[in-house]
Amino acid sequence: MNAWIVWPVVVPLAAATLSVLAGQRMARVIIGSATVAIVGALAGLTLQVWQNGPQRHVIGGWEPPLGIQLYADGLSVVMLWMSTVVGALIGVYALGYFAHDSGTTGTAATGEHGDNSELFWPLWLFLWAALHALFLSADIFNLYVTLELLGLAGVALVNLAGGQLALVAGMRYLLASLLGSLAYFLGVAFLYATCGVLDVRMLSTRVSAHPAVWLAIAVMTLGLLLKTALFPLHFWLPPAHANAPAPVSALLSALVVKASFYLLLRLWFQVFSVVLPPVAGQVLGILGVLAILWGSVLALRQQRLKLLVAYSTVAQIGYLFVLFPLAGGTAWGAAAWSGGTFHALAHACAKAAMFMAAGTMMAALGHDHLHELAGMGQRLPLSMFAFALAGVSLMGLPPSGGFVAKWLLLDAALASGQWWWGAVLIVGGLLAAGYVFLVLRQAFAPLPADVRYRPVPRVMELAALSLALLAFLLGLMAIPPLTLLQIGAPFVGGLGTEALP
Amino acid sequence: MQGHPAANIPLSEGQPGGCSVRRLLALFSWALVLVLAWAALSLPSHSPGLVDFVHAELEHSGVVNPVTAVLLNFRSYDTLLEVGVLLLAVFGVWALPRERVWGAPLGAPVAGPVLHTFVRLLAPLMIVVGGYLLWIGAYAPGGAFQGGAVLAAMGVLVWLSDLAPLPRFSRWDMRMALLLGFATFLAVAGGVMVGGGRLLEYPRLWAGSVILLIETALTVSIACILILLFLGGVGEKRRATEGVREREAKQ
Amino acid sequence: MNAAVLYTLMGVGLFSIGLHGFLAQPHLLRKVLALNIMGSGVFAVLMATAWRGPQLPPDPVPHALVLTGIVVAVSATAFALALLRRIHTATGRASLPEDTAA
Amino acid sequence: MSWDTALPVLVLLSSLVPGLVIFFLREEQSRVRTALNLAGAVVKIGLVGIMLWGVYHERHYETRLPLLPGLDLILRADALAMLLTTLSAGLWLVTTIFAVGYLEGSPHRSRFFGFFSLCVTATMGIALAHNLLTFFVFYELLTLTTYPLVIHRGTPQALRAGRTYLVYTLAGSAVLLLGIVWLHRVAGPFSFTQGGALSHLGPQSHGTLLVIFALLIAGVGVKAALVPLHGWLPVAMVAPAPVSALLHAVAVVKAGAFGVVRVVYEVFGIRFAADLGVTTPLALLAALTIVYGSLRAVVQDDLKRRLAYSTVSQVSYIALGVATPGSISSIGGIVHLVHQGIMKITLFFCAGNLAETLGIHRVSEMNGVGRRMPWTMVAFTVAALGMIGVPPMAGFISKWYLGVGAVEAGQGWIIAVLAASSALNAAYFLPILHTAWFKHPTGEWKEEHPRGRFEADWRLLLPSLVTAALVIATGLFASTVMSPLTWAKLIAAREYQP
Repeated sequence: MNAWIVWPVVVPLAAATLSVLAGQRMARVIIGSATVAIVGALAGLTLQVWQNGPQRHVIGGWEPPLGIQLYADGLSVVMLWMSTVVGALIGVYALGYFAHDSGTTGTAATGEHGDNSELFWPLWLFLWAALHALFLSADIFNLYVTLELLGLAGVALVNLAGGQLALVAGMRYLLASLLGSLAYFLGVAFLYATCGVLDVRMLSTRVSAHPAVWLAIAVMTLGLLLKTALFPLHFWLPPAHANAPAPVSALLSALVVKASFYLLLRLWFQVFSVVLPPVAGQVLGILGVLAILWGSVLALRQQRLKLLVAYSTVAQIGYLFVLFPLAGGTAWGAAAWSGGTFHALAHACAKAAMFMAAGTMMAALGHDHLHELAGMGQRLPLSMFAFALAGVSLMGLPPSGGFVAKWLLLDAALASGQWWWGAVLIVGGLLAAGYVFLVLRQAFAPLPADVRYRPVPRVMELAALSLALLAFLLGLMAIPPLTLLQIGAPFVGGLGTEALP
Repeated sequence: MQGHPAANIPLSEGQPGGCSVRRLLALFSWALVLVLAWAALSLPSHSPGLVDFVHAELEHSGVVNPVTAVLLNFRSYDTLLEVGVLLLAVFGVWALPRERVWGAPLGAPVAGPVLHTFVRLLAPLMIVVGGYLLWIGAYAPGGAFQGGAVLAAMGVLVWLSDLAPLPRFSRWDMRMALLLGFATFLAVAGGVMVGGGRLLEYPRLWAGSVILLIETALTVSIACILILLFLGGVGEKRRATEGVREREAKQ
Repeated sequence: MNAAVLYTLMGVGLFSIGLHGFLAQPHLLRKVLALNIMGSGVFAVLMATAWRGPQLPPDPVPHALVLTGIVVAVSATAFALALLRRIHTATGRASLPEDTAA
Repeated sequence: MSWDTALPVLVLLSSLVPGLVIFFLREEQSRVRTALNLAGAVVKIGLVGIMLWGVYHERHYETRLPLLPGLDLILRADALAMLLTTLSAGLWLVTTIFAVGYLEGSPHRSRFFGFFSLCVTATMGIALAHNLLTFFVFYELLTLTTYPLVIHRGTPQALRAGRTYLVYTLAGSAVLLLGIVWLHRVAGPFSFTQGGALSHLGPQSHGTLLVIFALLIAGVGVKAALVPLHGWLPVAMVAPAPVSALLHAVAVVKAGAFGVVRVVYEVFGIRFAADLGVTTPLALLAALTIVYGSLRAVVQDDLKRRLAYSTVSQVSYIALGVATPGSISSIGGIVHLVHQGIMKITLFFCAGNLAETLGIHRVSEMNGVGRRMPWTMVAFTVAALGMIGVPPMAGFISKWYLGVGAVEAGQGWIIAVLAASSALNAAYFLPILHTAWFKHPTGEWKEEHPRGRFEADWRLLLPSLVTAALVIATGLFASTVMSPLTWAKLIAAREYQP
């Protein structure tokens, strides 16, 4: 059996189907074994990519352009690991979260949670499958279907919270998501009309400087930017991420926005690279800068913990787009490429941990008002610690994954002579420190005597802590993922800090 | 309809933006039309397309209708995920907070002897039409979705005219019906790999039969899904605790 | 100017009308409908690519893509409508707060 | 992994592991906590002792871990590293004893001692770091682990101080990071090298190197409290006394000063730096800091604030010595790294002792305290005299070498700065001594703790006496084999090798 590549998609889909049919206890067993199976398949795939380079799987035996093929290079594998590890730990967290939740529904403090929390599991599995399908697909129409799968799963998960805020946020998210998909779809139609193929590899050889191609690039990019919530198209993100149940917030902020970013990377650097003028990358970079500044400043002004974390996502997405203006040159392209994608990875771990820790505090207190979190360091030391470690990665301090990403991007910025991008990275790190410590200082404030506090399942705290530790220590194990990222990357060699001539 | 507030959502709600905003928007839309039209006019008059590839392999696809060949063989992976989207919509509707009011006797006021007789005559016919559409898909336009849609329409019609109660999808067998299509499709997709094949690589000789099997299962499931989507999550999935909570809510 | 170009132009026209409606109309139902109009526009553009001249058979691939697209649109629309009903029940309104305020 | 590669890691682990375990201890498990702390400190001293012996006999202890493509995390015990590791390891033990006594019965001790150990781990990492990347990693860890110590009390005042501390240190490290990445772009990956690693770069990159030097010095200058980057240090005085002792003598300020040494000697190299023309501005900045800190210290009534401004002033002796060309100045600067640590920690121990035993926080409250707490005040007197530069205390040695070095370098103005500074030192220390010994007590002290067998709790008294004895010993036995002065001479000689 050497087709490891298909199982990360097939297994969660099968598990989702079975878990709807099975009883609650059986469903747990199914989901657990599915997770193990996915990890195993991914390990197999990683080994294949590591040893033999990018892997292809021609579905149905129909070679492109007629059929669809799956494609996995280093970037796909890193993204798959990201979604598998983060997704699995969010699943562990959700076990505790929904158990705690269902034990206490009806109390006014938790807010109006929906009564359909067992639906979290199939939806989560569908989301997982959609992510994996997206990371592996090499067909632009198939990617459209995975985008829709992802968007619907995301919105459905937000609505699990059930309250009025969540419903409205879910609708806004749904509309934005559908609009983004349709724009992408229009691009697909134009590309098919011009090039006559849907396969990514074949497209890359057929695109030319043609009005229809430019239009396709424009609408696809805009659609994906909307889905990635890059400033100024981020309006839907904070309410949706802040009002969803905590495990869902973690899934959306950590993984879902990365999917459309990934797709954008693929399209820009592997399909459209020949026809894109450099100024296009600069535009995305500027939007990224604005996102960093705007998101950070708004995060500093929030009164609610989860909104603060959500605005932090808006800011952190900005970092991803600093990649685009920097990945132009050959000497530093590899550093920018690795830095940007590594940032996606580090942010996924850190942000998921942060939302999970925030959710734990919210579950314990019944609210997430920032100024009433005083003394949480004594009540929930593990969660506060997880929040702090994740915060270190967001600030880009060593030895976290965020630091490695910042180093590489900074390196690329200086190497390309565009030092101003580096300055923004540094300012962004300081702003991140501002809003992270806004929360952390509450940990040391004296504990008020009259606060109602409900114990939370330990598993929630531990899941968040594991992810936070992963984010914190990612910098110490950066070499394997960075090496993997080079496999099949558009920029070969040149990664490192060799001197300029 | 029962006077429920949600039953009549006034369409006039909300104020469209200010005058200048509207003007700007109109300007933007016209600009968009022009840009899109420019790109559209620049398209090659004969797009290259994949028609030759399809016809070259059509005889191995197991069906005669090229569209069905694309949908269920050449690009069957798309269709697999598309059925996933359908299911996901159902789960998404279920995940919404439950609506209590849109009760079962919705159809009662409009039901009458003429309607009853008409539906009684129509229902079997629709089942036949649905089956026909499913079968003809291999040769001509048609297929699982079309068949399933007709069956779903029949179900809705029967329910609206109050001839039969809604099926309860909390029941295990109804859930099976709901998931049958996706499960079959997925099982085939993975099952063909056991012998060392690739995902969704049907055995050449059996391709036609396999496609028919998948489409049959899909027809049943799509009918269920469409009925559920029509209902929008009403009358489904009551849990034991719910009655208690409703009483609490009333107090 | 052939039939395909006409279809394409109609498609982009529908797309633009839909987008205008989506942005201009605060009512959520109208927004959902506008998205469907946009979708129809894309379908039309895609259908036009299937045209290969009066004698030749059409390209079946765009047909299949459009069928898939329709199913996706149906699912999304059904879900959006259900969500819309819940919002109306919960808030008594059928528009997003920011649009109502404007 | 052989013993030689494991040793630097073990030195770190000897405080990291106890620190992490302590976090999970319950508040009332104070015996286990103390045992862990002391065991860690003793093991660390043992390991550092072995390392010291080995380095003296030219053995190489080095650990590498690939961190970034082409860049390793390197821990290596070289002569300069041993100076700071020995100082930190030794002072950690006494500070731990002091902190156990000082914090007895107060809340959140597990949290405190956990971060306390992590803080020492970070300092050890800074000492052993063998390239800028490694240095930066531990430099940042130090920031993160000291923040909880600064705001330990959780009062609004402490939280404000913590914010100031973070604003300064994080901004500093951002600048430092920019400098480091840029330098790697210009020069490629390199390790700390005696005599500098950049002299091969041609004149076309000298402009860039000037900017990078400014960035690096600004980055480490925040922690070294160079004027005008010193604003956080007096504010951070709200922290408990052991933390202040740690901040001023062992960890934060010392890390900054150590960074200055590394950057000038082992990144740029003193000769190359002098060629670039950056040493004179640095020396001027250091001189300014010395005078400014002393002037501010004179007018402070709060004892800990006065000591804090004294630190601002005294630490810059190190920068001054480093920035003055000539091996004798270097010896003075490097040896002051150790001497300042011992003297300042003694002073802070005594200040904490006074505060904890009698509730004295201001100089004006110290009338006649020498009679009530003679041992404490003897220790304080020794350290204060050392700071002024009275022979044969440690401070005299530093100032002597700095002065002779200035003459050697032909920089007469440095003599003037040293003289002025010594006069100011006297101006803010001698009144304290006078008040304590010769004035009559104004009234009964409010006794915070019942009078023990000694004038104060022995855990508070012993550390200050030990360090005071060290102040005399390092001065008296400066020319013996293992004295800080001998090490400083060794380092300076290698730096100035032709």
